Amino acid sequence: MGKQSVVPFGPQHPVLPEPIHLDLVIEDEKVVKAVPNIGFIHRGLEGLVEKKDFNTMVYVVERTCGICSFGHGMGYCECVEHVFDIDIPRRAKYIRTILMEMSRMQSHFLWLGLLADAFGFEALFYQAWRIRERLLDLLETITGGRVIFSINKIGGVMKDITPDMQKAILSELDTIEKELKEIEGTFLGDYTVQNRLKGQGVLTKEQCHDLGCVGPFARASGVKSDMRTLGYAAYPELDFEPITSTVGDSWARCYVRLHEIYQSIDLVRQAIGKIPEETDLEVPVKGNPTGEYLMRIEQPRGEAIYYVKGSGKRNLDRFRLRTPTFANLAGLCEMLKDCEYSDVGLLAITIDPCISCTER
Amino acid sequence: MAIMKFASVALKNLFHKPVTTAYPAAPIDYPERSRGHIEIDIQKCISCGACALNCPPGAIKVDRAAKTWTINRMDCIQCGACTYKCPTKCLSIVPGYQTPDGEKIFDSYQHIMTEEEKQKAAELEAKKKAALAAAAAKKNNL
Amino acid sequence: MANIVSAKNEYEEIAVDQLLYTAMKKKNMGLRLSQACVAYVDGKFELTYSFEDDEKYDVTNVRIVLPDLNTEVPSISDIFPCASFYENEMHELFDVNICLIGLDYHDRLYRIKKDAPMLPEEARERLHEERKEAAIREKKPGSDGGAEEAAGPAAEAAPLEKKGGEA
Amino acid sequence: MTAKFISIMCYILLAPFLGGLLEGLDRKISARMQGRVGPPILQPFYDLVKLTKKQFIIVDRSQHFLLLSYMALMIFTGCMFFGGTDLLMCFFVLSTAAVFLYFAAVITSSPYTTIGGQRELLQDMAYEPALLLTAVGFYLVTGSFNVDTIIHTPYSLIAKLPGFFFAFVFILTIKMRKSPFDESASHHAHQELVKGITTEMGGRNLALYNVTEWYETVLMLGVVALFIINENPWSYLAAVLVILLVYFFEILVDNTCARVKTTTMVKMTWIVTLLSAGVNFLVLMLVH
Amino acid sequence: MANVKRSPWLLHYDGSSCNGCDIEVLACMTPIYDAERLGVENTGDPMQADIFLITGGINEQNAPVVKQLYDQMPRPKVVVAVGTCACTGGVFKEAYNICGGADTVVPVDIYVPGCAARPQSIIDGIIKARDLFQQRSEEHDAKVKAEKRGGAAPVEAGKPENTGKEG
Amino acid sequence: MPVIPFLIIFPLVMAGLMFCVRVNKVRNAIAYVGAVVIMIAVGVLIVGWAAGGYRPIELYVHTEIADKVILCAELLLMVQVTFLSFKYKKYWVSILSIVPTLAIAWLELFGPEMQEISHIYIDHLSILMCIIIGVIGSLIVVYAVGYMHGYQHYHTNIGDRRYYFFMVLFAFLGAMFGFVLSDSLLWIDLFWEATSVCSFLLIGYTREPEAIKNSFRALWMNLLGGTALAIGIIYFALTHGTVSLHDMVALGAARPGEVMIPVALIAFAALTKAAQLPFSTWLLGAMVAPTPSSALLHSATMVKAGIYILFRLAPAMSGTTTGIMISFIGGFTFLAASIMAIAQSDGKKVLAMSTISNLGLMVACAGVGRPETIWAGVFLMIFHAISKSLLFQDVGATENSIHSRDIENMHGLLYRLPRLAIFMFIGIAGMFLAPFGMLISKWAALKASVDENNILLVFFIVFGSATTSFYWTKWLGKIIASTNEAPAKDITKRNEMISITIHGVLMIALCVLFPILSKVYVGPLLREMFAISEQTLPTGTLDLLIVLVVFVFAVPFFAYLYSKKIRANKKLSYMSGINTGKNHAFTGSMGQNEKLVLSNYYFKNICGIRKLMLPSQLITAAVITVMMIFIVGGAL
Ligand code: SF4
Ligand code: SF4
Ligand code: SF4
Ligand code: SF4
Ligand code: SF4
Ligand code: SF4
Ligand code: SF4
Ligand code: SF4
Repeated sequence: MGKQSVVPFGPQHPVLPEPIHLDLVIEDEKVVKAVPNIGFIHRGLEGLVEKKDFNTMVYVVERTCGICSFGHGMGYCECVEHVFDIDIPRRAKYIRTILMEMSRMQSHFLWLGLLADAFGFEALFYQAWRIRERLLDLLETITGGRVIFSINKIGGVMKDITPDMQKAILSELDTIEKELKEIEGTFLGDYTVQNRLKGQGVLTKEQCHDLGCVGPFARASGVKSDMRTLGYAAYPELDFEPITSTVGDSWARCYVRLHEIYQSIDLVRQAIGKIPEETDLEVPVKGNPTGEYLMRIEQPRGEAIYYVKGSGKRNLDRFRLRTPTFANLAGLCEMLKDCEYSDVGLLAITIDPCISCTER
Repeated sequence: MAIMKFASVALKNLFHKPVTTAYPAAPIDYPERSRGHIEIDIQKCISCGACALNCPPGAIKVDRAAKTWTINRMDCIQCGACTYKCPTKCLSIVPGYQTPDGEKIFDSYQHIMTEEEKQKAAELEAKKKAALAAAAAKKNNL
Repeated sequence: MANIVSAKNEYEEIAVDQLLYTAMKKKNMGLRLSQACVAYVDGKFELTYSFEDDEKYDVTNVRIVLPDLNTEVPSISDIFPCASFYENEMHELFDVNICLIGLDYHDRLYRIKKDAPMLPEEARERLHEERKEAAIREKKPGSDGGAEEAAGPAAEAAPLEKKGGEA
Repeated sequence: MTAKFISIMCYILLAPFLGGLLEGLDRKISARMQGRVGPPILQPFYDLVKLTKKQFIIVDRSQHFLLLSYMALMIFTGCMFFGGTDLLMCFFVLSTAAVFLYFAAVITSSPYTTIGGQRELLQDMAYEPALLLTAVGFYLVTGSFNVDTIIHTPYSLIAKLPGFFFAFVFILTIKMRKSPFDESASHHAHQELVKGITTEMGGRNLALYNVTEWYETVLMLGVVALFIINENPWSYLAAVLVILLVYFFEILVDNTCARVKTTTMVKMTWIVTLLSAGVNFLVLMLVH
Repeated sequence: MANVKRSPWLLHYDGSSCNGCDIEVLACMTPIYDAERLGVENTGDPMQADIFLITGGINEQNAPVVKQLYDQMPRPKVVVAVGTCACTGGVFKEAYNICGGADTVVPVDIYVPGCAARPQSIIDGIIKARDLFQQRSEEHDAKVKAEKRGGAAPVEAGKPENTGKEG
Repeated sequence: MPVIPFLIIFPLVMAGLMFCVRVNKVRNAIAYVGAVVIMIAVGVLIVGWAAGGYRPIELYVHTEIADKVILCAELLLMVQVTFLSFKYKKYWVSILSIVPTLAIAWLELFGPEMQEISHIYIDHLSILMCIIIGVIGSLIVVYAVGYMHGYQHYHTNIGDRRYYFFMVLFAFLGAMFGFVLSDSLLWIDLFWEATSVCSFLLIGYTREPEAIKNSFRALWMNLLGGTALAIGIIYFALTHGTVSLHDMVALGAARPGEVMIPVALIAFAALTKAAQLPFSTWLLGAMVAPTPSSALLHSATMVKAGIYILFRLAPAMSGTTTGIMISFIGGFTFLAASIMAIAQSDGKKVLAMSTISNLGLMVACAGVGRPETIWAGVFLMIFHAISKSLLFQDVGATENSIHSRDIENMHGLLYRLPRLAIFMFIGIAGMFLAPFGMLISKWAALKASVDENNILLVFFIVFGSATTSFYWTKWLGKIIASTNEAPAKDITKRNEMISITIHGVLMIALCVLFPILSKVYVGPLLREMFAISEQTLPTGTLDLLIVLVVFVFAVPFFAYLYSKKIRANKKLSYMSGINTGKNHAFTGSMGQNEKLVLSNYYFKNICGIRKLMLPSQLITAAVITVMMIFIVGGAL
């Protein structure tokens, strides 16, 4: 046994913009033990149902997180809509789908950037975020917000995507695709990048399954599970196939997410091609929710679970949000065993940690 | 050779104009729907309080008696909930953010009553009084 | 067209002592634990464990309604390691009496000052009441040889009481 | 003698300006490579002024004197170099200066500086062979370690020492704390070590450190010039050009590489040193 | 040359935010907004920072962290609360684990509202903060000079200084 | 010069006394006196030699009686070794003693008539060795008196045989004096075997199974060398009819081909004694013995015997295949041992590895055999002797006080045991920091090996010097790191401290006076050895060095004074914002106070002894075998 150091990692740490803390025991550069600690962002969002009615909760739930804010709003709305057992207009479904996929893209670009930052590649980080700004501009044009869209409501959506906007989206997507192609090679093929990604933090399919991992993280290990297959929103009418890899290392995670961007581009194009000409964007909702439902949707980081229980009051009895990162924490702990110190931040990034929704 | 794959992009960037926007030297180009801040057409406001009730962070205070409508600019989350809930549609969310400041900014708007409104209010008041008086009388009778 | 599945989303009610067995069964069926949560409904704790099939997307929600607020719930973290986080959360937010969690943060996962913040005030009082009674009950059989059994929960309850005092 | 004196004085007085200016240029060019406008060229000096005006904070009192010693030794090394003395000796003293930096890092007993310090040592270990070999290379062709003798050759030594030159430029990446090998401090993109060895340095301590880095940069670029300069006065111009080219190359590398791991760094630098300097050495031996 | 405002270095800490504001803070550094034009550097190290950007509200667990980071920064320093959460607690202010905005633990100098605060808004905030920084630096200089003239013995506080507005 | 036999015999007498006196106090007093007398005797020797004008002196041509005594002693040693190897059932070890001894005895009694030679030879080199042995060896004896007292006090499981320990110590010194003063190879052979046996006895002092195992390893390796030496001597005697070392070297320098085989064999023997790969393990194993014996083995005696003989042979090896072999082995050992030292956290093991490594450099210098390299080698030897002795004693004393000699446990030693830490610092700095001894020696070695076009050696040196700085620097860093731990109780005895202090002062003096020493002493030594007259180091470099020394001392000193005056505000150290307040703990994941622990890097899995020792032993063994075959084949 060598000589061990016990050092903290986080909560304030420049590699991970969000506070997460690890007690690390390291030997030379090798991590022998890592105990995670969360709770620096725990706000008690689920508890807010006591104070906000189920409609206002949409605004709160959206603010679970500033990255897949749209997905959270949508997931919550769909879940409550299930409790009410209402069907929203098709156009609204398409709008949700388009925005969802655009959110996914911006989230994946964001992740690519953070990954680059974690392995010390500043220029690449900036490049990824630069492309991401294009998506944010589009999103702001559609919804009026760069980060929080506030477009979902129970029963539908509040704003339309006009034909002009659709055109703008399509033309921007072409540029984005082109620019992504330019940096794809660096992410997947550059020697120094491969040095940091290949073979790092390998998890097998079985491990992922046992640890309950979800999303691109699990798909990179060969778990072919993508909640979009469940067919909420307009996904039943679109054509896609979950992207997986069997390698299970950090490189595979990068590969899967990168290709999901292409997939999302494709899905948005399909959706814009098929969007029905309707004028109704929402259906009226009357009364208060009664009953319970457990809704699963595919967020950029994987399966998110919304569980709602109401008993006819304005305020829900219980709102529960299980986010993808929460499910992936166990996977992170597993990866951190026997990794190198320089990989701690990197491996944490590869699960695409979103601590803010994990802790709510 | 798989090293320095990024060089082509880096060199391209080097010899092209940077993408950096000129802000703060140049103004921001907001899209039409941009949710910046809440504006109120205070004269249309009837001090019903629906906005305050539905504001998720509770940034709005409505004083029915004084007919004021106050917003804590540092507390508003630009969600737009108030604009949907306002019965008279006197609230609107428009581009342009609240500039940062050293203090929390409360913007207060005073509804100036028109003659008509004054009259109405007086009538209302009178009615109320009458109702009260009636109730009191009833009580006394019992 | 995408290969859309129509997945099942079912509920299955069991008693608390069947939990470990059920979890084991689900594990053997190749399911993964996708979430676990607790709700406080009608004065009772309602635990929901969701198990999910990665291929068929079916989800089974195992529901347990605890008879008492202080009923002891076994941890399934030995069967599903990732359950630790959920259980810690249930314990910290609702003060559900879960014992022997694999990675036990002892009420310090989120380090919330308020004890069991998601629990309504009245329930919290009731829980403490029950706990006190349980502690007294456990002390008595201690003299006739049940001491060993009692040691577990008593030890478990001790830090809680201290914390309650703080709050 | 006076010429020597002048060049030493020039180094002491001008090197920080030159170093700072180069850093400013570096930041500008890097920014442009990233598609940004970037800070003003004089930014490093603004930073320096700011740092000196801040409150003096310390975690451990001794850190300051160790940093001062680090700087003094670095300047001394530079003076030795620009005074035309023994190159190998210069490098030895340089390594002593590096030891003081290490001390300044570990004396605080704080987690990130200590790990940073360990990595700094690894870096020293990685680049030292190439550094010493550079001196050996010069000795091999000129028969002297003296900078004076080395610059008074009839031709540019790079012609005979391309392998040594390559090895030196390779490790320059470490010395200038550039991307693939920026292990112990975080000059650019964020680091798992926060700021590594400089984590506990704030205000004037950091200013000291920065200025010392500038001295070091100029010294290192001086070594690059040694490969070029010969009796022909025009060679000085060529040296400046080559320096700028090397500097640009380092910036490009910095902006096109991920930070590799420490062990990879040691492996890569040693292998490159062994191969390029070794082959060059062998060829020279055979030719002699 | 006495312009310290040309070089405001940031320390960014994410309190209980939703990420939205953090990401926007990061976006400020990226090519489109490029705060480095103003000499900004995102240091991540309190010892080297001049401006403390806090996003998100304060909860039980991060309050001491924020305070410690603030204390570790050398004077003169400026605190900027970015986003509605950091200003007032925002939409979460009623949640059980939120104590309020950043000003509950450290003295906030500049409030940057917005949910999420726009990059431009954050840049505005930084510009305001660096002006304040300049002003404080001058005050600091004057104080140091006065102390020097007073010939006070070298002071070395045994324990870290207390929180408090610069004065 | 009667002082010469006195120097050899007096320690032996002392050894006898030590063995007889069983009262600790009395024996300690005698030991002190003995140590002082030895130092005085060395002084007398120097004065005598100086009076003769610093010229080489040849003495004792007719020594029939002494020869007989020597022969008897040799046989006695053989008997003892045989006895011990049978006692511990390592029968085969005795063969390595019996065969060469009998062969030498045959040569002496029945061999051909030899030329008349002087048996004692004094020159700069042997005087230098005498100073090292006399001063450092005696100081170690002084230190040992105090140390062994504590040692026996704490290690109650180890039988108190201090009389035996001191006996061996003194005997060792005697043997060493004999070794460095003799010129007759037959005498040298005896003293050689004597040092082997003495070290064997010292290592086995505790009589624990591991100690016995290690002592036998030391014994057989050294006896193997002794066998090679004996064969070399016999071969030389038979072919040239003389047993004078000087004749051999002179011959070798003039016509290397003629004495190729004996020189190679003796050099090989020196490799074993100097603990070069593949024979390094005996020195590592020697650590099981109490600290004074390590100090003695590593600094003043034993390994220095190997180096000494190599220096002597240097002119004969220069440019020959033997020289190449020796420089390769030395250079390789320098690099390999310094890499292995990185993985050690036990202070004594680091010292041991660094000894091997430094000896490697000296051996390489000797192998190259040019004036510059010998210059470098001699300085290396001086610095190494002092600093190693200092460090071993210091680590031993530190271990007594903090009950650990692990470097990790020396965190913040400067604040916990200031006295010892400062001396430790001096010792380590002397080992590698510019401009102290090691670096300037490296400078010269590098220059010479480039001149020789010895490309491998150049690479060994540059890489080895990088790895050397690594392990020393991280140790130094540990000592000075700030700590919250309370000061330890310094239980170092006065006599231990005296010895350590003298060493420290010597070390500093040496650093400062080093350029002067180079001019007035080592220069003549080289001239004597190589019959040349030039100054090896360019004067410019030496002058620069003086400036440098002053600078390196002055800068931190003034910086320190200056920094004392600054006003500064103390902050907590940065721990991601969760420092619990005193810089020694942070808030852990479970909300507990987690103690901060900081360790150096060791890379046990990359450069551990277990990983590297066997491969490097195989490589060196292969090289030695091939080269020896080449040499012998070429000469025959
Ligand atoms: S997964 Fe992350 S990005 Fe998505 S909502 Fe959660 S916190 Fe936000
Ligand atoms: S926009 Fe939202 S937060 Fe702002 S005042 Fe209206 S309801 Fe309140
Ligand atoms: S909801 Fe509209 S009318 Fe009513 S108080 Fe608010 S602003 Fe006035
Ligand atoms: S202000 Fe809004 S966007 Fe910013 S952290 Fe708070 S909730 Fe998120
Ligand atoms: S550590 Fe000290 S006390 Fe303990 S057994 Fe060893 S010698 Fe004896
Ligand atoms: S080096 Fe290893 S085998 Fe040798 S004595 Fe030490 S522990 Fe024992
Ligand atoms: S101190 Fe040395 S000899 Fe004693 S037990 Fe430890 S390793 Fe063995
Ligand atoms: S220091 Fe070592 S030898 Fe001395 S008592 Fe302690 S353990 Fe034993």
